[in-house]
Amino acid sequence: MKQARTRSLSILFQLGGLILAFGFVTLILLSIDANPAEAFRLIWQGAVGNSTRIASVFVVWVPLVLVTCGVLVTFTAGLWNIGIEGQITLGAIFTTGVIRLFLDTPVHPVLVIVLSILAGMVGAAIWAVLAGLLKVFGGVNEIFGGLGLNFIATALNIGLIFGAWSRPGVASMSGTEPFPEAYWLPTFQNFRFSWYSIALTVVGLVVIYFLLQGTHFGLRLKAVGKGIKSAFRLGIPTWQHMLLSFLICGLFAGLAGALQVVAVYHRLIPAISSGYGFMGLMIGMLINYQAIWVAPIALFFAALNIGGIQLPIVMKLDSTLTGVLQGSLVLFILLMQGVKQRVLGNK
Amino acid sequence: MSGDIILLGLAGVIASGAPIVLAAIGETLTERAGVINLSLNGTIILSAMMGFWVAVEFDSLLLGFFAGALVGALVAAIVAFSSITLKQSQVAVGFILTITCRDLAYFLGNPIMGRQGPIMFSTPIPLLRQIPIIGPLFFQQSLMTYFSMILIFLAWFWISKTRPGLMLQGIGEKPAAAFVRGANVQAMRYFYTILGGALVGLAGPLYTLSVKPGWKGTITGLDGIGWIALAITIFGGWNPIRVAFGAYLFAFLQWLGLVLQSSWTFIPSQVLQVAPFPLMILTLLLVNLGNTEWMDRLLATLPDGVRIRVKKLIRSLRSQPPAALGTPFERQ
Amino acid sequence: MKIGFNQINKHFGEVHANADITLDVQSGMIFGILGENGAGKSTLMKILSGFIQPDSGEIVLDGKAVSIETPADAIKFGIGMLHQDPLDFPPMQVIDNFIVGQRGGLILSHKDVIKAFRELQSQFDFSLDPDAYVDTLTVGERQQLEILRLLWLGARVLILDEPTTGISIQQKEKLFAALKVLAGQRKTIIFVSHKLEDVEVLCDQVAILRKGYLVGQVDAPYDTDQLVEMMFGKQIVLKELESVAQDKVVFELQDLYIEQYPLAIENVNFSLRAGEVIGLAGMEGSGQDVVLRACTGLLRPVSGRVIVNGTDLTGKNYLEFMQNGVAFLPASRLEEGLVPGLTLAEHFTVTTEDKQQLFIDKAYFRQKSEQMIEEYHIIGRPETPVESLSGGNQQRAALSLLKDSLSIILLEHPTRGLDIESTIYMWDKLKERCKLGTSIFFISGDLDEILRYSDRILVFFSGRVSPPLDSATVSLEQLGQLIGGKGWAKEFGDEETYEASTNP
Amino acid sequence: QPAPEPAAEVEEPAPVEEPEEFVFGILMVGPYNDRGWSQAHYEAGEYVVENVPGTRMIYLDVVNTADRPGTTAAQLAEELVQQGAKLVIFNSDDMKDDAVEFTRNNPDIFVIHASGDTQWAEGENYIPLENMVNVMGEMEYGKFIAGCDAALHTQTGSIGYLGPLINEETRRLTAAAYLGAEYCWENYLGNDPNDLSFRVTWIGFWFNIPGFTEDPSQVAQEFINTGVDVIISGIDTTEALVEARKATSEGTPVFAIPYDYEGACDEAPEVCLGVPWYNWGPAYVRHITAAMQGTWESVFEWLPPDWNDINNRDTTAIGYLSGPGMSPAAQDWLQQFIGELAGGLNLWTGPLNLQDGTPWLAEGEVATDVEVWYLPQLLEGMEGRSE
Ligand SMILES: Nc1ncnc2c1ncn2[C@@H]1O[C@H](COP(=O)(O)OP(=O)(O)OP(=O)(O)O)[C@@H](O)[C@H]1O
Ligand SMILES: Nc1ncnc2c1ncn2[C@@H]1O[C@H](COP(=O)(O)OP(=O)(O)OP(=O)(O)O)[C@@H](O)[C@H]1O
Ligand SMILES: [Mg+2]
Ligand SMILES: [Mg+2]
Repeated sequence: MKQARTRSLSILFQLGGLILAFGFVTLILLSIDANPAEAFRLIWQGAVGNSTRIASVFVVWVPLVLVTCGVLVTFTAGLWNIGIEGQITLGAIFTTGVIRLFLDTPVHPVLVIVLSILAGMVGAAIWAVLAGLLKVFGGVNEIFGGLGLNFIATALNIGLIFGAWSRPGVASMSGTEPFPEAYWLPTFQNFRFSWYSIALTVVGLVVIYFLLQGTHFGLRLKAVGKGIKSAFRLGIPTWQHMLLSFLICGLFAGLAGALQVVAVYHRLIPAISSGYGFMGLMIGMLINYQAIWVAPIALFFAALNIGGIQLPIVMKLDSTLTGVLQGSLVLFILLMQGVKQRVLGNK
Repeated sequence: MSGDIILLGLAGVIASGAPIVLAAIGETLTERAGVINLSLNGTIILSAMMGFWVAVEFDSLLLGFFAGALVGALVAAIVAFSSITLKQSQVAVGFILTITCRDLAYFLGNPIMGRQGPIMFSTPIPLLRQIPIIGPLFFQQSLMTYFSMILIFLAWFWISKTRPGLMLQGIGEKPAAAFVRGANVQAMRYFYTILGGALVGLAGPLYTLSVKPGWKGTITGLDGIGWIALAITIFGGWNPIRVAFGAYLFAFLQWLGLVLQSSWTFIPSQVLQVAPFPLMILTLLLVNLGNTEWMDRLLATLPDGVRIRVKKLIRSLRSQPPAALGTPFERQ
Repeated sequence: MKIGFNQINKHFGEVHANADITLDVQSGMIFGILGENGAGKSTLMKILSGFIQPDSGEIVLDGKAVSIETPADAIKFGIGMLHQDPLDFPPMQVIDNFIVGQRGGLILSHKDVIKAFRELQSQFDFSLDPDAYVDTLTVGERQQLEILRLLWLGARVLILDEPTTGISIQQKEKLFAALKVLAGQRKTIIFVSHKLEDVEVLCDQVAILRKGYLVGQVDAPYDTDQLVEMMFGKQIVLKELESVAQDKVVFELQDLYIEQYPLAIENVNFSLRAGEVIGLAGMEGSGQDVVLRACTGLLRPVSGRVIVNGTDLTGKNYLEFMQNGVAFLPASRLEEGLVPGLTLAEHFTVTTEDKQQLFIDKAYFRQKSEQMIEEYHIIGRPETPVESLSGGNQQRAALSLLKDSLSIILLEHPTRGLDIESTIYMWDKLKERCKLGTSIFFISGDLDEILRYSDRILVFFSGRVSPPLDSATVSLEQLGQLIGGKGWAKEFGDEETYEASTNP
Repeated sequence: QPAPEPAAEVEEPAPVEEPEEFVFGILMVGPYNDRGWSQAHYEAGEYVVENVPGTRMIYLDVVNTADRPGTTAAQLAEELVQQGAKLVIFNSDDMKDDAVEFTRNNPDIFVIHASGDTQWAEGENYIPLENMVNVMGEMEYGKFIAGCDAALHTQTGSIGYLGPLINEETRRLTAAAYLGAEYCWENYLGNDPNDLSFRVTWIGFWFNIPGFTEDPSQVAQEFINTGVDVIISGIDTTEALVEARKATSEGTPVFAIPYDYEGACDEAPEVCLGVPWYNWGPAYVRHITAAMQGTWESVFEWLPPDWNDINNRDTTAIGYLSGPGMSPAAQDWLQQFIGELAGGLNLWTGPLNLQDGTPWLAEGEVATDVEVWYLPQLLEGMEGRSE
């Protein structure tokens, strides 16, 4: 009984957060006398208006889900893997590197794609584990280690695009020379998304769900996250688990980065991580670290991203509005959680 | 390069380091009180936009800076409320705000892009400016730069040499102990979080009204500054003097990068630009060596005399964060 | 100052920590508050000192009802409290700790304060170095610092919550002397403890709490049995314990040399027999915890060897020690023992070896944890998060998590904060294991416990370790002397002095 | 092909559209109001609407993967088509791949790729596409003039060029500024070419990204500290102008020459010598009208100024607007220089060596468009990196 009551209450509070967020954005729109209803409808239309748009939404959904899955693992281990952006980037770099390596060789493109994706995952994992090592053996807080590594990764990326891997003559923001179509992950008809990416993502989702819910490893991670000293005293090899969580997160980030290259851009671009890493962290917080919610919420965020494109075209509004909406959503939901705990008095 | 050119360059370093000093010192005060405000990056961009906007609208630098400080204080107030009162994770809230504020700035700032705004020029100090070396270096700056320099010593003095400063250290160290000594921990935390936020908020307008005047939306070139300031706070080990050193070091490396660009063609210019970050990581490593267990193992292999000395050295390097950093306080 | 508690009530969720307590304390006396764990002593004192607010009831000072919202108010009324676990700032200097919270000018001027500090502490012949950092002080010294600080703030009422835990005999004597001096100055002292002997020697009058209720008030001189009966509601009989030590050596330390700032512990030689119980005596920070941790692989010795069941585990890490049948129960349960946020069932899932396939067999572990809860009388359910267990039950849970076949169990303050019943239960369980050949190595601040339960005793004093003493042949007094650094020469015939033994 | 169904009809604004309305869309790499490159295109679009009846403009700005994560220019072009665009303008060389991809996938849509070179038969990136046109203003002339203007105003004899990232386009424009400066310094002021210092500092990108690029403000300051008193800007943002304004009002007279957009001087008129600006309007009008009347043909255009009046908004492709900072004396010299250029003066004439001293053009040899477009290095006499 009591539980049922608290559950319905907490749903109520989350609704409250939702309303507040939309209210906040509405206020902003009114303050610059734009029509909120119109704006929200446009975003909706822009996301689901037609098949192409829906396809684009899934193009964003794929990396978002992968990254979120990754950060859930580190969150469970009590780690704030803010270095995720850099890890995505490294994934993309390794993938590109491998493809470039085999570009003019007889090796079959399909094999090259597979290799490159694996390489991407490895590369990102290395970068993630680096942050882990700094944390575990250097006592460098993962937030700041990761932050530094993000900047280094981006610098490396830009350095390659404008330097070693630049196009003949024109180093340009458009990235490296696109790969021949043979090296693209085949897309569905003339849409931009590939069933292969979707499949990989779904697999990832399932793996993470069961890893965190049902396995001994997942539980040990949780123990490490909740109380590292005690976990160690109880016989859990804690630093190994922390590194493992970084490694797993890295693999997912790497996959995301790799797919950005082989399935979306078909080349390395300066902003290859597209801020998905940070967005993944946000989603992780929004869903309160429950794997079951990753897919829908990621879909919602992706929809906002794509739908937001209509704002400037039709209403001459900056698309960053959707970012504001996403952010205030997470913020208000979090705040309402706090309010709930105050009201119900349960910690 | 002749001496006075280098001097001019270094004076420029001090000027372009000023906003980072403001932000990092502000964050230092906040964290000394045991609160992490991770929203710096967003706060700076938003306050930069708002500050510029207000300054343009009312053609008043003063109002511009005031608006910036206000924005910073407001964002910090949200962090304070959600972490101190609602007991939510400070890191989480700060992170959300850092993203949201940035987008908000770009959204709201769209109409004022490229407007010409007032600029805070340098106001040399009559006599002091003549002093060789010191003069051109420190006394031909803008008012805000002077303020930033004074702030360093104010903050250091406040934290380590005054009664409230001592209590501040206590609040960040062990809130309960501060509480039984009569401190109103929550109120103090609110105060220092908001004060720190206001200082961070000053950094924004300092960019758009002086250091790199004008608002250009996403290409204003401020995205990332906040993270850098945050990194420098850690780099400085929560100690204003060291924090300031970190800020100037960063600006100096940037300057070095462009000075050496043509001469040192063998290193890509990005290297020096990104140098502060590996540097920060190294510093963090250094100050944490003392706390690591493999270090003890390594030391155990050394001969006694050496070992004692090395241990002493490492302990002197070590800088511990305020023990209660990031943890809420509640009286039962 | 005359203090009156008037119908004080305080609830913590279900727990009724203080049930309308009405009590008067005359000024200029040393007033004892006695009670088992969880009786509500600290709560009542925290209310008086403004640290927590009562649900109902009022405090009356010199006949006037006052409201004490915060410790700041309490200080204004001249009430100062020395908390059970010292509330000070370890990384700061003594003098800074002394200053924080004092009124005065904006800018710190250490010089005169230091002078005043020296004068003040000379009154009680304390000898604290104002420039020392607090984390290098012993618990006793930290108490002295707190007392000085409170007096300096003008406290006329001094509350001490279990001040005798973990301090040396000498320090205790000093403390009691100081308290008597203060009482002489018409100050009111409230002395909280569950150690009868302390109360008996010190207090003019005692109030006894049990389960939140005030059960009575007694004047000196006291009848011990009566006090015990009032505390626990019944007589406690301690049954005789016999040693079950065998001859087989299961554990050896050879010329161990450990460094742990500021201590350096040299040539520790020692061997432990199966089923034997060894107590490590000494005041906190004398090195016993260091040695204990070295025995678990949590701390690497600089030189020497640690041998478990014949296998040399020197330099191996904690987990390998565990695999070799070494178990460790740390003092701070929720920081180092149990994982807050995990349920009992989850604890058993994490700790048991069997059923280690990929996916968790939830039913199995639930059933297992129910059985354990049963066996160890843990008041809780498989799905209860450990942090919501009471202290005693947390300790039981920690104990129940230990593997069955162990060669050594190392314990830090196994019964700290446990009342006599829980203590007796703990030791029964441990002794059962001893019978099965497990040997025990434990630290305790409570000398009675050491003498009562150990076969042999190691005494520690600022990094020096005595040869093993046979607990049958040492008296409480001797032991007290030794942990205070006295009589080492006499006992062990070496001329080493305190200074010589302390390490740079 | 998904038709522009419900989306369109709801998203079309109220006024009933006359049937023959021709909608064209512009994709801009930067903000439409950046007072630089993108705004020049935006205003060209407005110019078209004014001058070609029955046209309507829709646009999308900050089209780059950093600001629109997960999108590509091609995809965004599709969005414009969904809104009814029959012709799409890509305004950045960075959109090359997407422009081509989009043009391929939408044979029924006309595409103008500004600053692209894929329709240039002689070019290195030639990809013939029926429905695509490349247009580019021959900004080299603008930079000649800018360089000349700088040379005419420098007191210290040292000019600073604030460069973006290093590539063929930026190299050749920088070189052009240098040639212009050299010419006027030598022939009008009669100075010794060795007394003119021309320094290039690249920030590494089109604008400042903390932690990755040099800070343009710092670069400008460094120029000023080291005696430069005229800064030519090659980047998207106006740091040069602003720093010049600062320095001047602090007692060190410094001038700057911004880039791209006719209004660029507004940010600090008093120190602005002038601005080489793009005027895309006329070209857009021509091609859009052609598209409407069915006379469209795929071409590559590299358009010189209208020498009769290089600032005529209806005719010229690029211009040079003098700023308030320009001195009267220099005004005359500059007119003469423009006259000479109009008269056929070509500064891409030998003898010219590349920066490392290797001969590029022999005595009297004139560079072909291809040679200029793909200039491999800076020229001898210029300080700064070529790679
Ligand atoms: N008189 C001085 N002038 C300039 N710098 C000083 C002076 N005294 C100390 N410093 C520097 O100022 C910094 C802060 O000094 P201090 O150690 O008092 O700070 P603190 O807050 O006490 O730090 P901590 O608590 O870690 O000791 C140190 O880096 C020190 O080197
Ligand atoms: N902050 C708190 N939250 C919840 N329960 C509490 C809290 N503080 C005390 N309690 C409960 O109130 C009761 C009285 O606690 P209190 O600390 O006063 O006992 P005590 O007499 O001091 O015991 P001990 O001798 O162990 O110190 C205990 O059951 C304890 O669990
Ligand atoms: Mg100090
Ligand atoms: Mg107590």
